Amino acid sequence: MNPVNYLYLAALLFTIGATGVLVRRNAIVVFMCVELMLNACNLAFVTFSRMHGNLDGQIIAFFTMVVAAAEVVVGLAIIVSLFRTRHSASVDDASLMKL
Amino acid sequence: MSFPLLTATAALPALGAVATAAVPAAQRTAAKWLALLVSLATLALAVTVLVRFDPDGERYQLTENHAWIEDFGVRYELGVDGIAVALIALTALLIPFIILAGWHDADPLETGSRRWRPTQGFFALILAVEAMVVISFEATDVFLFYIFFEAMLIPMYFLIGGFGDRAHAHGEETAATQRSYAAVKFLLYNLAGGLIMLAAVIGLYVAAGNFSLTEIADARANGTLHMATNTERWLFLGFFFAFAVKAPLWPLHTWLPNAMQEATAPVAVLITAVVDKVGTFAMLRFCLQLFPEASKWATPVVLVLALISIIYGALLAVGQRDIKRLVAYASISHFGFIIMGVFAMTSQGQSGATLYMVNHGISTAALMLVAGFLISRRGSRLIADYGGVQKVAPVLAGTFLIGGLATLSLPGLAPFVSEFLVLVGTFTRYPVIGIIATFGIVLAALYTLVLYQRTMTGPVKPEVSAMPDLRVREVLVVAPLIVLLIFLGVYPKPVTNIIDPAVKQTLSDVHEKDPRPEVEAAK
Amino acid sequence: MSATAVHSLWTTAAEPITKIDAPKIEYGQLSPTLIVVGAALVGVLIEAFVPRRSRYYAQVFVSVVALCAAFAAVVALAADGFGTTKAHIAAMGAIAVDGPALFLQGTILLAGLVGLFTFAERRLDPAAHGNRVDSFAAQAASVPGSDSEKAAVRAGFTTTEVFPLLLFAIGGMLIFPAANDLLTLFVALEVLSLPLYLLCALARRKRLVSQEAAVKYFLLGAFASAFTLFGIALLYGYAGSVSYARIAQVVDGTVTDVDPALANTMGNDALLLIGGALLVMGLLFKVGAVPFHMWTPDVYQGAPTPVTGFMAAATKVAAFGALLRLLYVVLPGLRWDWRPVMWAVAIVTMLGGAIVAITQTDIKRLLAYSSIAHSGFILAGVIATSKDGVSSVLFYLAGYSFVTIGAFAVVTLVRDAGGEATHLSKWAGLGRRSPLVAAVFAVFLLAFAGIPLTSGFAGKFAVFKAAADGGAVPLVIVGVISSAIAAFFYIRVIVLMFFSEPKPEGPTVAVPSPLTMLAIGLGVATTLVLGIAPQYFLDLAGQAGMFVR
Amino acid sequence: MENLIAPLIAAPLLGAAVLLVGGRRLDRGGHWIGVLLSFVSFALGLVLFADLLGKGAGHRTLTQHLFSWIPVAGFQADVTFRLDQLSMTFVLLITGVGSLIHLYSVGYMAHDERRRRFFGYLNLFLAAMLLLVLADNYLLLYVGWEGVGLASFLLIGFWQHKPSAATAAKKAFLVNRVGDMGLSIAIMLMFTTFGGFAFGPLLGTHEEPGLVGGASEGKLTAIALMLLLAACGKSAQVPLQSWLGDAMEGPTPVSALIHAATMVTAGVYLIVRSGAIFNAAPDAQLAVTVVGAVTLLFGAIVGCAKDDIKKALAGSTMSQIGYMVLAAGLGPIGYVFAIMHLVTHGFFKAGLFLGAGSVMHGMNDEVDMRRYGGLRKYMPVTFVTFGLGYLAIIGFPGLSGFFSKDKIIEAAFAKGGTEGWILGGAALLGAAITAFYMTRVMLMTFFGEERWRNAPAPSPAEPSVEPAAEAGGEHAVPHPHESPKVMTIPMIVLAVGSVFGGAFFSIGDRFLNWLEPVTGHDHGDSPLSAGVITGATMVCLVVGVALAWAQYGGKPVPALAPRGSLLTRAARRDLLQDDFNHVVLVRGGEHLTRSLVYLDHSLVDGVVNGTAAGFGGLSGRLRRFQNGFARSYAVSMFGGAALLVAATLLMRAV
Repeated sequence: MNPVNYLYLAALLFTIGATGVLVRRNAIVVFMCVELMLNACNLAFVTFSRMHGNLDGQIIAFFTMVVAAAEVVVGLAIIVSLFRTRHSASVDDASLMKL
Repeated sequence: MSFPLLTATAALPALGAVATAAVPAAQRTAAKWLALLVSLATLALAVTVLVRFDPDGERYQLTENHAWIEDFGVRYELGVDGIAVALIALTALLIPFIILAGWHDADPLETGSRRWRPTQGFFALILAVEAMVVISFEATDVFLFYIFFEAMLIPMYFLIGGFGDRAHAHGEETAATQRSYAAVKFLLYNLAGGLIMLAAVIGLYVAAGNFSLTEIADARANGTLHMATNTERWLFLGFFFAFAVKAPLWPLHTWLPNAMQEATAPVAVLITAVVDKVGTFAMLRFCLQLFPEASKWATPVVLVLALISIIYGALLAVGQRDIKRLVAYASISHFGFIIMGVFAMTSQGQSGATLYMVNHGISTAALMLVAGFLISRRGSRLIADYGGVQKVAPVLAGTFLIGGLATLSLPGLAPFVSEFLVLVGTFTRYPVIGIIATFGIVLAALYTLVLYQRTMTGPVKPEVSAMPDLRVREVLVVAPLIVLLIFLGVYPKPVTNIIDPAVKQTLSDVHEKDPRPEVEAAK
Repeated sequence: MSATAVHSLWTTAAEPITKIDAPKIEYGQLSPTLIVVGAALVGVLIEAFVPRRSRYYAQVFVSVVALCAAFAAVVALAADGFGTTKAHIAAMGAIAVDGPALFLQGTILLAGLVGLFTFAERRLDPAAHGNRVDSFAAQAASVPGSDSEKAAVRAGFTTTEVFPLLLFAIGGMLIFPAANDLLTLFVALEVLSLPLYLLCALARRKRLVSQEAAVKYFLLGAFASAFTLFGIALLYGYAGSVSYARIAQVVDGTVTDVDPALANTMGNDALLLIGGALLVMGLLFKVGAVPFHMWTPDVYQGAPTPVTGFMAAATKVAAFGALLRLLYVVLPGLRWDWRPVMWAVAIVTMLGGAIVAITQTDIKRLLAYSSIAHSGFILAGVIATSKDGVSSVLFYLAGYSFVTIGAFAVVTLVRDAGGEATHLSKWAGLGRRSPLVAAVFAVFLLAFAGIPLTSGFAGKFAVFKAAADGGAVPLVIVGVISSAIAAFFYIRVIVLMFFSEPKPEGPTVAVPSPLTMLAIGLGVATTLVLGIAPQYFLDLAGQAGMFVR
Repeated sequence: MENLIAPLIAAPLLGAAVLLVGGRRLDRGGHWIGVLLSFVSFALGLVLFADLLGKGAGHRTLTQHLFSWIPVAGFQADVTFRLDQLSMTFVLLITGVGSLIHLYSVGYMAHDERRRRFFGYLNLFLAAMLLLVLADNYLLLYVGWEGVGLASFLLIGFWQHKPSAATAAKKAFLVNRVGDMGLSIAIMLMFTTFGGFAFGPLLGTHEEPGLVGGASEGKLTAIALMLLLAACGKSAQVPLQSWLGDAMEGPTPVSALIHAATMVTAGVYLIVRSGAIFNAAPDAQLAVTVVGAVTLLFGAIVGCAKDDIKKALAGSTMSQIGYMVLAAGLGPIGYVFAIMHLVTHGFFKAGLFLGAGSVMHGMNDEVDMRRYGGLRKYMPVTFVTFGLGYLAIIGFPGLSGFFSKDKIIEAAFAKGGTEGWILGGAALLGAAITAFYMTRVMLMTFFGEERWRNAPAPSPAEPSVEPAAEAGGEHAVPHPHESPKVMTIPMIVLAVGSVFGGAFFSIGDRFLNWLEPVTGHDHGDSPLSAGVITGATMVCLVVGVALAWAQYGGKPVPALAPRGSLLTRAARRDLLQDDFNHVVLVRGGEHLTRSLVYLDHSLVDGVVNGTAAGFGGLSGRLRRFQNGFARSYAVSMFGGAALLVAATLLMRAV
């Protein structure tokens, strides 16, 4: 089928992820939404790679996964420490600093 | 190359400032003497400049020219024409008196930390200001001028905000807040002006490609550098705005009364007699030389504003209750005269204006410093708190009166000459404006004499009954100024001789000629 | 498109595999980055094997040596002419070695070094149970206020991991402005960001705030990088490659070997424009431009002050470097599309930063907003799209970074019982208590305000001049106005320090170790030198103004 | 010989400098320095006079060029002195009368602790006045012009502890400033019109007319009117006369010298000196005559109502100067007589004032004539001298006033036409009134019963011997006594002058021939013969005296002033002209300044503070977006990204 559709899907996924970031409170979920956005990008890469007929896109996808993994490591560490301190993973609770 | 006299004249006080600031906290008096000596040495250098300057020689003399920031097309380019020489001399002359008058103004009351050294700071700052003022008079590179025009604000700011009159009417706390308000107001007004000017400076670079006043002026003159009318006008406005704030010109004047009111008398003198002169000087040197056409285009508006300043300042002076505010508004009125003279575009007007800068410096210094002595005795700035001082302190009153008479430009005292020249110079081109401006001399008499009458005459107020007359130090401050006022009033020729050629040059830059009298002399 | 037109991967697989020639890497030219990253790895090993007592010293030693060596390498490369004549693309087109890259790398390394000094400062906090401590949490993992934390403090633990983290971040920053393809750019972005996220969370005092800062920075940062990545994807889709040169060619339409099959995706401007916008947005987030700035105040306030200082300086340098390369090498063909947009961004950034700063009451937040405003000023130079523009930005960044680190270093000195006293009211009358510190801080503030004879003025002038030359006069006017507004709050602080009476229970000024003194001293020195005699450095930046493509 | 001109001015200037800078050490004998130096300059004056007499009538002009004062491009003002018959006349008057009054003051100010300064000021005045009349160009004249203003300011306010004195001094200076404005504008006009303002080239002489001839009449009228304004200020002519009455706050010698004999006549000098300009501007001349006529009546009427002896004399001064201005306004017919009257008036008015001072001296500073009476037997010398002055001023035949005033009245009629009749009539009427009020003064002071015996405690207007004077009850009832020689001698000398001066000048037209070369002269043909006019004058004189006798000689004078008619009350208040000034100028000015002060604060300053406040508010509002919620930050980023994309696409679209 037409690979362009995969692009639409990617865009859709990306938007869903972004929306999730905006609407969800739980830090973990927010983070997952970010991951979703990254994966949407991966899909886009692979699709384009297919369309262009060169492998760059696919390789980039691998890089992205690695980066995502690294982000998970760092991100979870931070989120968990926050959770242990406040006994809540709500992003909105962490609003000591404002104005 | 020869000895860099101009650099030395500016560098000496700068170094002096550093040295003074470095004097240990304990030796206050040492710091004072050091500052005084440095200022005197600077005066000596300035006199040397005066002597070495040849009125009939090159337009810019004693020039120095070194590379500085090629990328910005900026050069370290110094040179003085007659106008600059006169003003440098004035500055160097006044600073020693300012220091001497402020001898005790910065003796610390409150105990800060051991390292808190207000006295050293005070005198160091004064010298720093002197250095910057001098070099901005010398600079013939627009950028170089701009830098010090701006940098000048910082020491002034600390002088205004950091040191005020003792025994303030409403206690030290409110005094401090009012002081810092005045200081901030001063800084923001001038900084705003300066930043607008910065835009214009950049614009000038884009238009001209370098900053050398002489080169640009020549290029303008011989047509190699052509500016679009609008460009020139915008640039002019950018420059003029900054100078008008500094001068100050109505309606940008409101920082001056606050500043002069809150600052100690010597600092007030520093502001109005020395620093503000840079503004009027710059109008004459930069606005007119760089943007002759735009200057002529703006002349009517500027003249009207100047006229408003004259009358408005005088009227407000009449309405003041605070001695220093009164003097401040009087100065605003006088700056109106100066600016009017500059933009009258006649040799009388511009010579008068330049002479006025010098004379106004001396006369305000005399009046303000005596007022300062008066205030320091009674611990109040309110006119109503005085009365009958003349009886207890005749010398103080006498000097005060002479200062006042100079302010109302009585013939025989220096300011008369300049004021009359400005009036004539304006009148020859703009009779109506000239006539209205003449009302200023009546109002000047009004506010001066009202001030004198309320403070010095009448029955002796109990609070002033024990007031001591001028001390030796104070007489040493005032007497020379008065002598100078009388001398320049009777024999201004030495100054005019220096000024005239420069003014002729400026006038030719704007392609203007003095109007001819209607009835020519037969011969 | 018809299915037949599409390449079949199997068919290619069936063909005999052509030998992939081994990539050739110019290690020498990449040495700065390699040294730093290597040292970071060594740091990790130190954490693993060196006894706790001596870790601090080992780490500091390694880091200092590494940074100095890396800087030496940069200087060597520059001296070797890689900045100018020999500038070229190294590492199979992944990394550019040219003037801007080297200049920025040098700046970043110096900033990193100075930052490192503030990291290593251990005199400010009162010694906990007899062992000196720096401004980082004893044990990041332990819950604030818990027994485990107390135990950790009692045991005199210190988080010496900060040093390798710092080095990693620097490593990322070194690549960021040099990256010559989008993938490298993205990886570098992550490499510099992730350690910073962590560093933000490691404050010794006020840990809740610190952690909150970290979370916000992390989430928003990740969010932003997702956009960046999507932008990269679209650009890849547009050009069929991620290498700058290639994309640039496609944009200019000078590309020769277009496969007709791809014609309809290739050169599809929608992809280009959207992709470019998203990519730029990611970088604008890093430099803290309005409206992507909102993380800045919170993170700056929450993070440990040394980290804030380092971040504020080095990240900005790296990010602006990358932005310059992107706009000048990849998207010059699109100038007429992105310039107006960047104009708008620059204007709102300058004004927004300046205006909001007026009413700030916390010195760190104040400086955060001021840094936003400064991003706006620098953007004005970026927009100039001329050689002057580049060099002016380089110069500005160099001057700005030292002032920033110095200013934050001063902030670390003013302390009361609760650690640093960052609320402005506490700074009242500082000038009376310790004139020297106050004076130094005043110098930094004046530099921020762009008063003549300070580096701030020279930089601002250079940038505005370039902008005006580039025809962005209105931008200059706005810049001037917002500098006036900005001046107002810098002066407010000075008034507070010098003209208001000191409070009896006011903060004390800690006497720092030579490290912090050095940091501050360097700050003052550069401020004045770049202010009074900037010519040499302007030349430097001027020579470095050429991108290789 | 012309080198003596500068010393003429320098001598008193030196005195002033020495006395004012010298300090307390000169308190004891210093005043003699002042006296000496003023006599020195009188002597110099005489020498120069002799020299001039030695020359031919046409060549009696000496000029001395000292140095170039303000050399700026086309604007050249020199310090040059010009001594011709006109200025010579003034020099002698000033130094002569001045020296006498110096002498008189030695006695009068004997007990004043600040005597040294008083003499310093007097010398300063002499110097300034001499500069005024000797200047060779208008700008230099302007210096003297304001210099005398300063001196009079200092001397009126000499007793500064009295608020009334300080106020009067300020008022005098301010009103004069208004006049000075006129002078400076006139000078500017001259500069723009003629490119200069030196007498020689501007006014020319009879032989060759100066530049004035070349200018349009409009310009000349403008200049002339400005000069007239200046004259009004200095010579207390309507509408700028209000200061003179208050000026009597000064010590009596000051009133005699400055506010009667010399300074106030400077206006007349200015007009006569500028004759060439006025001759070419008839409209301006008409204005001058009108001013003169109005003032001479105004002053006379005011003089009738005042009970304060000095104020009464001040009124008379005003009106006498009115005569002179009137004469000067008549042009060449009147110039000479204006100056002649000026000189004679200098004698008798100074004499009268000194007499008044002597009376006050004896009555421990009582000034209210209603508390005098019958003083002739207590102070005979004063009575005789004062009486002679009295006869002179009312124009008793044979005395100086008779000659000079009579000539003016003739000239007024000679103007011809209705104007002539009106002016002449005014002059005649003035003569009558003069006779009336002077007789009134005479009677109230020296005749009638001795009202001071049962007078209430005196209200010393001039506590020259304060504070001791007020202390001690023996002063409750004054015991009049003659003044010391040092005071009476000058009075006698002046009396002699006022008796014979007029005759001496008029017989053989000495004065006319002396001045004619400078001022020019032509004999207008009067519609009435000289005899008729003289007769009319005599009639007026008799009527005036008779009326006065009827009111003050016949019946006793009430010790407290009766309410009096409406006119009387108005006259006591200077015909309400002062009140007008107060309401319109003073009050109005106060309101104006106050409102401006308010405006400056609220509007001009307010705008700036307003903008500052505005930014503050904006900042506060923008801050709220920074609400601390990471997700809202994300929203702004998302929105920003969207905007960025949209904008970029848009850019491509357009």
